[in-house]
Amino acid sequence: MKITLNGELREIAAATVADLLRELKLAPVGLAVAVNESVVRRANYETHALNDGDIVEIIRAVQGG
Amino acid sequence: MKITLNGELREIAAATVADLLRELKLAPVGLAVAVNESVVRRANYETHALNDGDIVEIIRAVQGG
Amino acid sequence: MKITLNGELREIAAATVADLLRELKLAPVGLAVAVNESVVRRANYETHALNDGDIVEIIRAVQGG
Amino acid sequence: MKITLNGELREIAAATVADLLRELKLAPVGLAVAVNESVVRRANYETHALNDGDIVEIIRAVQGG
Amino acid sequence: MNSKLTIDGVELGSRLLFGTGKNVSFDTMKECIELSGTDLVTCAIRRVPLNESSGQNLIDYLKNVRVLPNTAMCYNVKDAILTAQLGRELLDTNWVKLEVIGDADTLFPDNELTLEAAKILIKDGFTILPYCSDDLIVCQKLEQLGCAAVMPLAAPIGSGLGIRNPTNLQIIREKIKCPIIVDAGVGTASEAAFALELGMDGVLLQSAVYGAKIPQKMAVAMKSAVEAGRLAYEAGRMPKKLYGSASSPVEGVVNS
Amino acid sequence: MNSKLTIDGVELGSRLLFGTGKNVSFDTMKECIELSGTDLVTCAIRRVPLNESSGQNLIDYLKNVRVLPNTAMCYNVKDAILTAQLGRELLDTNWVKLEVIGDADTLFPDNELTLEAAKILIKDGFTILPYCSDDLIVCQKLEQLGCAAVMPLAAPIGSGLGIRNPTNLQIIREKIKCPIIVDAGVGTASEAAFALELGMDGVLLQSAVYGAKIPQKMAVAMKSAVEAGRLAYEAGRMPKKLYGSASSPVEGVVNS
Amino acid sequence: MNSKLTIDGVELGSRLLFGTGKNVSFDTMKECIELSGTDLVTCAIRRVPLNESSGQNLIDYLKNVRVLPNTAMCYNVKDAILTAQLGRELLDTNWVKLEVIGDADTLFPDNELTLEAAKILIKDGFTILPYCSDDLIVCQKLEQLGCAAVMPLAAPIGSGLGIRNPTNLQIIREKIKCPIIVDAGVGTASEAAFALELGMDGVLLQSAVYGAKIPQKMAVAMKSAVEAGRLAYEAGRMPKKLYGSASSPVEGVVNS
Amino acid sequence: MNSKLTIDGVELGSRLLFGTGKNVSFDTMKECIELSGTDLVTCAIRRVPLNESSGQNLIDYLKNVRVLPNTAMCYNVKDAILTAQLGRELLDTNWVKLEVIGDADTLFPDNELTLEAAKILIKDGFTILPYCSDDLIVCQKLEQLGCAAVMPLAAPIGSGLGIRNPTNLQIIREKIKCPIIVDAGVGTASEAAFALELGMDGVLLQSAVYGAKIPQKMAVAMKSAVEAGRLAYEAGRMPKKLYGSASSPVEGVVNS
Repeated sequence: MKITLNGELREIAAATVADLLRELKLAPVGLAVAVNESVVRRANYETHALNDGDIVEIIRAVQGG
Repeated sequence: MKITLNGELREIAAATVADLLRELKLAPVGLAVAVNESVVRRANYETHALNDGDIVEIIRAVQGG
Repeated sequence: MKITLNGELREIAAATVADLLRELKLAPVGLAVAVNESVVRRANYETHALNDGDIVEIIRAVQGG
Repeated sequence: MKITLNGELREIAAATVADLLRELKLAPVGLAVAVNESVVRRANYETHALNDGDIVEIIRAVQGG
Repeated sequence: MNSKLTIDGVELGSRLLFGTGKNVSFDTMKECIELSGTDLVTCAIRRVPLNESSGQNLIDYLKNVRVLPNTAMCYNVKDAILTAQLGRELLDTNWVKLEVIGDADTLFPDNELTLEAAKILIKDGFTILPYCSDDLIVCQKLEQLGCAAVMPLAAPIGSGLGIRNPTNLQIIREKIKCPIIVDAGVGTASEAAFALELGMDGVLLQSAVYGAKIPQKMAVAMKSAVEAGRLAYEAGRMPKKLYGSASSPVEGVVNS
Repeated sequence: MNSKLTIDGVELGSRLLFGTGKNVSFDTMKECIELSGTDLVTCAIRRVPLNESSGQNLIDYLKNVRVLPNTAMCYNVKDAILTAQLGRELLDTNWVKLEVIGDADTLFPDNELTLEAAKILIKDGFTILPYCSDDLIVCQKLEQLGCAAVMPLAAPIGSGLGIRNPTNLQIIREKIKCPIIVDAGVGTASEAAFALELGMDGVLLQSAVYGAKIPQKMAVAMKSAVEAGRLAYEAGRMPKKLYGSASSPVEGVVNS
Repeated sequence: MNSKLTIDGVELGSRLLFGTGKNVSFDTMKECIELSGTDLVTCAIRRVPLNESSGQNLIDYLKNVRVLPNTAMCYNVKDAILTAQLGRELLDTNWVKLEVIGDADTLFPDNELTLEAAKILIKDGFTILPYCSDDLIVCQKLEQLGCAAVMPLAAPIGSGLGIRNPTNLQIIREKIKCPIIVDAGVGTASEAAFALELGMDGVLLQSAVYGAKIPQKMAVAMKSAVEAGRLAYEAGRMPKKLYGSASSPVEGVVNS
Repeated sequence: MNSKLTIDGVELGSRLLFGTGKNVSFDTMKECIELSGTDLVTCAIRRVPLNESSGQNLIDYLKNVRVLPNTAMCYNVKDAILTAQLGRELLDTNWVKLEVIGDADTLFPDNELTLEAAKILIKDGFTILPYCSDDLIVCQKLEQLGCAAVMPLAAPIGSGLGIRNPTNLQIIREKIKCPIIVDAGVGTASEAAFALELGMDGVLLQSAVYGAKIPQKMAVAMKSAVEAGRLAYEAGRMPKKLYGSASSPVEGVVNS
């Protein structure tokens, strides 16, 4: 399945947001996720299915002013 | 016929813009006219008919910055 | 004996600076004295004789910036 | 004869200010002269004798603000 | 001696734009206009008073200058548009000084509504000179819409406070191509000169002249000030230093 | 149109006093002098170089203006006095711009020594225009000694920093009768205008013009700026307000 | 000793809002945050880098302060909204510092888009602190939309130019009720104090501290400056006069 | 946290020097002194009134601070010297704030007479802190005479106009080694901070505090302001730019 992840096209195996984070070796803390411009709440990572062509953003807090 | 003339309700006898200016004793120079938020070109004063309820603005240039 | 005391002519009986302070009912603390443009040290109040025509200044600290 | 001319020691043959200017090939216009911190008026160039040890200044106008 | 200001293809004889006055007779106005050297004066558009004899007509006093109607005191897009259209018909010019005001006390512009009105009026064939904040983004949008110039305020209308924020004007100059006319706030000659030195293309004056004790003298002062400021801008000023260097030679001093 | 500046009974055609340049050819200097409209230019007094041919003479380029010799770079009273006397003999004028410098980096005046030199030179028949700090007490003493004018600095010589302390100049203006010429610090046209608006009677310029990229343009700019500033001063500027009042009528607006 | 700042019902322990740094280690940042006394720090929201190990997490260093996510570098409404929503999810706060940028060089806000985004986010339950121009009309509209504060810039982000237009801030203060936080432009302590003296309710700092040679010292300086400025505002400063009056008694002087 | 000010070998606990008030009760004065954190307060020397009971003594309210007598209102060297000597006897200190005034309206110093008095008093064993103009040459001469500090004015006494000429103070700082205390003119907290940021070693305040609506609050404000300004000076402020750079990362932005 192909998704746009943080602005780049990428082939993934994951079926859900939670899968994706595991595939990316990202602990599900200190980050937030949006799929197709909607935020996915942390409680829904396991159930939120990903589809081919999804646009996924995974963000964190960084220093700024 | 009742029109709103420069913001005030007024009973008039005039049938056209040109009539109205005559009724108001205003020479048709140094002023401009709008009826119902559309400018009436000077060439059309004689032919532009007024209707009951029309909103008429007659303006001139004044000092300003 | 006549002296100029703080800018005003004044008849006094005192023979010394210490006398003068007593005559003026001024305790010899919180003030300083000059006679003829020389400061009289506190220790010398009793011995410093006054002469006719002396110019005496008795000052204190006041609020200022 | 030795004089200090514009800050420098110099051996000269001239006996008067006028001689000196000639010796220096300076036309006596557009300049002014002082000897020993006194200005020598132009009219006196021929008569003003120079002496050994004199301090002579010859100046002109230059650009400035 | 300095380069000319051209707006919408029209070369103006002066970088001073001028109001037609407030609390001042037509005669004094006319005198000031002539003394100022301006080529472009603004006027307002107001309803003809119906119950009084109309007296003399402003326009009769403005024969030798280009007249720029404004939309002063309009608080919404609709009024501004109708006022602009009436001004065009009245004065036979498609130029308009667009003002959409956002606050009655300060007369600050509502830039959002100004943009909206500008868009409509440009489609309607107008040449727009919009009064706006000293805000780069607003000026950029106005330029992109096709305004003939931008007219940021230097300080509130009628305040005479001068150039409150030279930094903003400098940045706008750097990033905008169209003419920039400082509108409002200039109170005296040195401030008009300063505006031009910042690279502004012109200034629009009203209270500074008519509100001076002797308006005629200030009109002449402003004429000279605008020329001085522009020339200084074109001359390229000397650099600033904390302290400088001798302006007379340091060698050859007479000393003991 | 504005009132003239009179110093020591001599009416000058311009309120701009001008240096004769630094690092600039005599031809450019002459051109700038003419364009500036000045009536009074300063020059320095220096030793004739003995080992080189003297070339052209500055004085030949200054036929149509009054020349004011200065005592620039003198650090003590004796040198200043001899330099003044030499200048008088050379240029056949009893006017002198008196400078006694206190520090070689900043060229700030030593006001104490300036007062001492002024006293001696006035007894010797000179008309003194002294360079000094923007210090009321110094200006008052110079005026009381009989100086023909006082010449406080606006900013360090050659700095181009403009009027650093308008407050001091304002106060000096309030309490001094003799002409006040701002000497040093003006860097561009608006600052010259501002000096005049503060009630100063003139400005002396050098680096601002000769240090500009195009000195000739700046010379003209300064001519206009000085006229503008003086006229604005005489016109009496409008009062300042935090925000003003409408410059177009608030009644009769076309609205819905 | 001074009154507290309350935003959206939350009383803050300090009127200093603070960035989390730029080109500075988490340790230095943490030290500065503590020294500054701030109660509210901003952070940006950025994509997790996928090809590098993520290292330490900023949030772990921000345990004792309230964190305010921003939408920095968003140039349109859609990006700003998604960024705001992601920040809310990430940091479990409905507060957001809304920024919609209009120009990449100056980082000036696009106030028109900011208003549009604010309207949408407020409907979505956010508490908005919007970065905006020092433009009264924009601030009034943001307040009317229900923003919890307005955050006009004092000067361009990262410029350190200080309060460029005190007049505008003064007018905004006069006519706006909600908290006003000066965002961007403050470069040193006196400028932070000055902002508070103008009646601003707080300042947001970043470059002024992290860009100082010794950030820790500047953090303490800013803490004191903000307190000083607020206290001075509450104390009510003395009036200004051209010259004052003796500060020591004029009577009883020892004189000859 | 900031470095201490040392004058004549005495380390002071604060960089704020403080007057003892004008038109204010001894109780309010005492409260303000304590709140300000000052270590050194000034007082004037005046003739004891002979025809009234003397009431409370100022000195009794100044137990915990060092007292610095001044020669305020002296217009000549003789009066200043006798006043200084009386102050020394009265307060058992050889420190004196030397003032020789040149003008009764503005209270500007007569620097020439101040130099003369300083020379005499230093020979007589005094430690001199002279009030003077912001004039480099005067400050250099005072330093060379052996004054313990120099005290240039920032603006006229009692004017509250703030730092009128930062350029002069900057230059004095660059070229003078001894402590520089800004005496007179500071009107509010940000101005005190600014003085310290310019590298001044301290400020002397009077009207700014006692003339505020709530003097106690302003006393605290000034304490913080002086600390803030000094720390900012020591921290080394960020450089200024016309516009800056993003304070949040430009990479990794969520965008469409």
